Amino acid sequence: MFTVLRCVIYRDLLLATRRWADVLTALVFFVIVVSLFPLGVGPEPNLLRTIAPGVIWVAALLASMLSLTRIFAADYADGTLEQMLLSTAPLGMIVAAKVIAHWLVTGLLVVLIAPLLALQFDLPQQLLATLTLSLLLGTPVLSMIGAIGAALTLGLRGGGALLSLLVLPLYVPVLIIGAGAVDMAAAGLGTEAHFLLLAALLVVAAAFAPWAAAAALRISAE
Amino acid sequence: MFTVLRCVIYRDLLLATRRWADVLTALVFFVIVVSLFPLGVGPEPNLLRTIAPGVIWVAALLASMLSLTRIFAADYADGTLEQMLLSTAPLGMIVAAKVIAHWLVTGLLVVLIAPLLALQFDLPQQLLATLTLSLLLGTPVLSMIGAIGAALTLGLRGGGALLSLLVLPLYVPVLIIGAGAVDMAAAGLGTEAHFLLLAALLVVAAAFAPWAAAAALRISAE
Amino acid sequence: MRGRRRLFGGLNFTLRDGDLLRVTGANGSGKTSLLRILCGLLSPVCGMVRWGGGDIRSLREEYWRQLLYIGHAHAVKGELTALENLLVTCTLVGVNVSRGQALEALSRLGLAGYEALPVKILSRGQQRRVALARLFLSEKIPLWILDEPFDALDAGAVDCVRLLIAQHLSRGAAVVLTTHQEIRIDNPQVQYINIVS
Amino acid sequence: MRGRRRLFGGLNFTLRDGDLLRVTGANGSGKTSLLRILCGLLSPVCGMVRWGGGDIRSLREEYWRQLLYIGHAHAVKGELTALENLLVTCTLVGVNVSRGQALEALSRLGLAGYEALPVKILSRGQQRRVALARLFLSEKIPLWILDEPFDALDAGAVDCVRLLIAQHLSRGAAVVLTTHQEIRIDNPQVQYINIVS
Amino acid sequence: MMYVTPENTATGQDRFVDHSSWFKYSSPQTFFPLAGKLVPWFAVAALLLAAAGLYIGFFVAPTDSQQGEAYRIIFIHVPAAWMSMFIYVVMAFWAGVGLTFNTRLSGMMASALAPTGALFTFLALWSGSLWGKPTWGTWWVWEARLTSELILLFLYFGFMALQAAIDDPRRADKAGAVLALTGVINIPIIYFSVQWWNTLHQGASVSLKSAPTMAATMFTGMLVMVLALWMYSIAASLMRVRCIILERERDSQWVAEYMSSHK
Amino acid sequence: MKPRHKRFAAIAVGVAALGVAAALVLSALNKNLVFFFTPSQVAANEAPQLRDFRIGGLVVPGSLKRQPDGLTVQFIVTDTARSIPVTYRGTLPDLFREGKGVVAQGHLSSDGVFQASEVLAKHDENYMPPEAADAVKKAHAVVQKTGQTLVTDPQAEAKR
Ligand code: HEM
Ligand SMILES: Nc1ncnc2c1ncn2[C@@H]1O[C@H](COP(=O)(O)OP(=O)(O)OP(=O)(O)O)[C@@H](O)[C@H]1O
Ligand SMILES: Nc1ncnc2c1ncn2[C@@H]1O[C@H](COP(=O)(O)OP(=O)(O)OP(=O)(O)O)[C@@H](O)[C@H]1O
Ligand SMILES: [Mg+2]
Ligand SMILES: [Mg+2]
Repeated sequence: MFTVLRCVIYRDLLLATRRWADVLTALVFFVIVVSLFPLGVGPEPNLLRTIAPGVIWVAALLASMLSLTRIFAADYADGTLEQMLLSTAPLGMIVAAKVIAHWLVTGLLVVLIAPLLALQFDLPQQLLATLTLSLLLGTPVLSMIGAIGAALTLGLRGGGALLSLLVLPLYVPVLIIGAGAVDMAAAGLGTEAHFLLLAALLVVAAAFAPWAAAAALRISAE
Repeated sequence: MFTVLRCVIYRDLLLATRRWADVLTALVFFVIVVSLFPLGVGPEPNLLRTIAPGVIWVAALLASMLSLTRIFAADYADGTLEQMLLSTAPLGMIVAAKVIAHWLVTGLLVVLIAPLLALQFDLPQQLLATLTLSLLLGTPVLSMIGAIGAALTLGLRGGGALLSLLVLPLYVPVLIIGAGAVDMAAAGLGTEAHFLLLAALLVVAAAFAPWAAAAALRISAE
Repeated sequence: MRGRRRLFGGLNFTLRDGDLLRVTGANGSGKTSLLRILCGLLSPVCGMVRWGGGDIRSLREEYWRQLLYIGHAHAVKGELTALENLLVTCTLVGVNVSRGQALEALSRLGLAGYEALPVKILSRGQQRRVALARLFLSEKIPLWILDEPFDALDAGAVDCVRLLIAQHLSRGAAVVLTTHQEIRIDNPQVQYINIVS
Repeated sequence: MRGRRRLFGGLNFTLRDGDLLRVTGANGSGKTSLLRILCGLLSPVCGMVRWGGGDIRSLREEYWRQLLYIGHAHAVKGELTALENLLVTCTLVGVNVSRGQALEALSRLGLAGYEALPVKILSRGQQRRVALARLFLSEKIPLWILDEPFDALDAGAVDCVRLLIAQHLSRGAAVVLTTHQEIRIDNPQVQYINIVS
Repeated sequence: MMYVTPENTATGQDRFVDHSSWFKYSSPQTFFPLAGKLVPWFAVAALLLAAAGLYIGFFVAPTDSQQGEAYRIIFIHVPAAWMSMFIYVVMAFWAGVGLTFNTRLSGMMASALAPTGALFTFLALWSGSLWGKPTWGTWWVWEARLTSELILLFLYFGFMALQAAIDDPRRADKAGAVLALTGVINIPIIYFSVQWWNTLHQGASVSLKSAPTMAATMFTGMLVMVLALWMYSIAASLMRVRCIILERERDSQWVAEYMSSHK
Repeated sequence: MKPRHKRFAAIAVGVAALGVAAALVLSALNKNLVFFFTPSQVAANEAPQLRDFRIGGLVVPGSLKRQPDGLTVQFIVTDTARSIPVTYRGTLPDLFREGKGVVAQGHLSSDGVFQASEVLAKHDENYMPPEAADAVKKAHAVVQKTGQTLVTDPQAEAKR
């Protein structure tokens, strides 16, 4: 069972190295969104500092949502998904493996690069840790939720819009709590409450999302 | 020759109605990006009013870029592109038709909905016209530039990242001029200079971009 | 039942060890749909599929352990090499194979020298061969379900796969397949289902 | 020449009106590549393709007006109906057809009743038929290049397409095709090219 | 050995049909006429209760000491808000039943409930912000209660859009069920938000543990309106489920007979 | 593993996850996760220093003063323990009353006065006719009562 988990993670990472440009898409997108804002909004430092956590979190959310749209698409098109459905390992496990691999090549990179981009907004040093930690807890939740949406809209042409409609309501709390944590820190206040809530979301998502997505996949692949 | 032009526009619009969800993706994406900002940045009205033109222009740019990634992809995958290459009509014409159809179902909708979203940011009435006009002139330019990028990166797995890198340098001037026009109007200054520049960009793009994209397609399809 | 049309009904058959079932029918008659129902990928509107006494919908993993399915879309990734494809797909469905076995299987299907190439630059027939190489590694699996296995193969490869199926049948396994080509498979226990729409 | 491997060289042939050229060869020998070169979709590393005296690379639209190519990927959109697909593709390549003609073509390939369904829910063979219906509307085009036209078709459809090709040849047009199946096409002027890799 | 049979011997849809009279109504064919008989009763009850509730609310109930007349929106707002949450729970329940027992009718019930739920969610949001302007001084703030209720609206929209996007009704039901069950997590968040966080929205006036902190006539008016909306919801969803049944079973014998007898 | 064991394990994992999540949420609720801050919190330096925030409390009866320009108002907000003076320029919501709840957004200037940019009224969950309200007023000290229900102390809430 865990052989399959390892095999799927390995395979997806391998594919990611072969299609490195595809992997970079999410990251490049994230960098672009964040960097365009100073251009669009104007260079006033105070303004930029205030909107920085919001902009970075929104960009991370968008990057996650966009890259997730296609998490099962390739496997569906070439028939690999059918083989996964017929695997002897539980489908939830396979889905979890795919989500983990996906997060490693997109979410993690976003989390790592976020502090660098934040510097561009002149965000004070001590907030960088808070920002990174909030993203580190939040982005896996986004990946899990997104996987359910992607599974539900699989094969529906232009599932993209539908996917957004389905997952956004569930994304919004993560965004509010995550960006809120940084705002609190910027105001010099404690952030434990926010982090505890993010952790709670992570636990619930990790325990249930793979199974929900697995159920959705069986339905979509009919 | 114009039969082919009409036929391609008709076909792409027809496909758009069949995959209406796909069309909505760009629009929904635009709405989402714009609407998430108040959530991420916080609800302070003055702040929101200042960042509104920047946010809306950046969102329009992203929506255009994302939907363009796939402008030739489906035709490439199912062999229609080969037939286009073998068509008796000039390829540049066909490309122009595809770009026009694409702009009608994404760019135009974005332009139409932008004033509504701007209200959410409490943008003063008189700026709405400036914003809409700047988008109306700017988004077709974005579509044209994007088409060249999409043609160049066609078939390269994960052309997405590459595409972004290729087209962004060309997008940035449009963004700066477009958002700048609204900023000028907000400051109570004249905006003719900005609009003239946008119009100039549009003329150049319309004259040359389809042929550049056509040449790129012949190379990518080998 | 696909959409609002009833494709077939009243099918009733039993497949014993060593049986070959050939599903025939015109384009669009529902062969692929039937095969997917037999796998449990599609749920029939009414009727049921039983395997060794249990309903396959409750057996699930139990049943899939004893099943190999290769469809029109054959689960081959263009970016991976032929060897990687084979190893990964086998592990994924729960069959353990070694590198050596996999290389052997590829070369028996005439892909020696192509193992380390990304599959996307192979020709269509070669890609199909990569998918079919799984058959060499699935000798222990008692039920094979193959949707148009000979599609896009040249005459040599068709022969090779044909022999392999005959061998598998003689080992006492069951095989279900569809094909539009007239390819003889030597086997005493053949059943035919012809779907007429 | 694909990648670093030389597939074939020293080919030299002339196709006259009414000629049928069958390209054969094992999987991966380069048939598809050759056909794409003949169309001008791929440029050969050395050598050239001439049509009626001119190099096809300078003739371009002139040449394509006289050419019909149907490849592995057959330019059929899943979201459009069979009829829309046919009409649009014909207009796109520059052939004017009326609705009636298109309907007629579809029904001659056994798709009567399926014209208004989105193609994505059709079976694989039915999708292939939608693509091939173009042949019925291209009787005036003097050169057909077909890559595995019989792929996924059932016996009835194969017959129908076979006859159509024979007719076209007898009208004095030229046809180039590849296929792994042994399908006889009655024609006096057959040329074979066997690519050995 | 593999056996393929055309009958559902042990399991399958509608497996309860012959076994128990109670489950008889889980078959669309038997449920259809029953629903038809029930609809008028619920519709009439809804009308009467709504008339009574509005009368009490606008003519009998006294003015509020703090808010004056503006508080009367309560007779719309609170019942709508309660129904919006309750209908979601019921919808998720039916969806879950459909997913586990593979009964067709449950999925139809779920899809029949969604539009009513969305309507009430919208009504709660709309009446709430209408009420917010005179009382709080703003139409909208991003606080926990309001945001989570807005999310509920989008969950309803998502459910309906997903079902609309899938052509095969069986698949649509199942996919919708997964989404509905995922979204249930939002309901306790809406309900307890005013306790968990200090919000601008007021706390509970009515709870099971203590007496309502509002005058008796006001409370009665509210309860009557709640009952009216219950009746309305039942009538509306039964009517909608009848349409769905007709639509989905339009190829079957009994629908053909029904249609020809109701020309 | 038999299917029964598998199902049992799955349920156990699910329940455990819910438990952990509930524990995390509950401990989060003991921390400050707020729409507004009370004057006591502000006094204890728990409110943001550098940026805008909201304060909530009761308007001290008799503290409301209007400036001659007719738009600027000053009043004092209290949670019965601490109070903060507030100035605001703009129209007040209809339900703004002395002795009633209020939520104001703005920042604390260096002289300890809260400069509000927006003022919202927050009322309690009691609905009663005016006569009844009078009766209650006679019976209780109103400030005491509304103060309790209005300015909710998160810790007390969590225990409830
Ligand atoms: C857009 C704004 C609003 C939304 C989305 C909203 C939402 C809700 C919801 C979901 C409930 C039901 C939950 C429960 O019973 O605890 C509710 C109850 C209630 N709301 Fe609102 N509300 C809004 C504005 C208002 C306003 C402005 C007022 C009064 C000034 C108000 C007064 C009440 C009352 C009295 C209840 C009943 C509480 C109870 O007794 O349990 N709401 N609201
Ligand atoms: N999702 C769907 N919705 C509605 N009808 C469908 C769907 N999928 C397939 N069909 C219909 O079911 C019929 C049978 O399709 P199937 O793919 O099983 O045929 P087949 O016998 O495998 O044909 P072929 O030989 O062409 O592969 C076709 O007519 C097709 O139109
Ligand atoms: N882009 C490419 N780069 C490198 N090599 C390629 C590329 N495309 C094809 N090839 C190689 O060219 C050879 C010929 O491919 P082609 O598709 O022409 O074969 P084919 O004769 O049509 O085979 P089949 O019968 O399987 O369709 C194959 O061995 C393939 O590996
Ligand atoms: Mg088939
Ligand atoms: Mg080929």
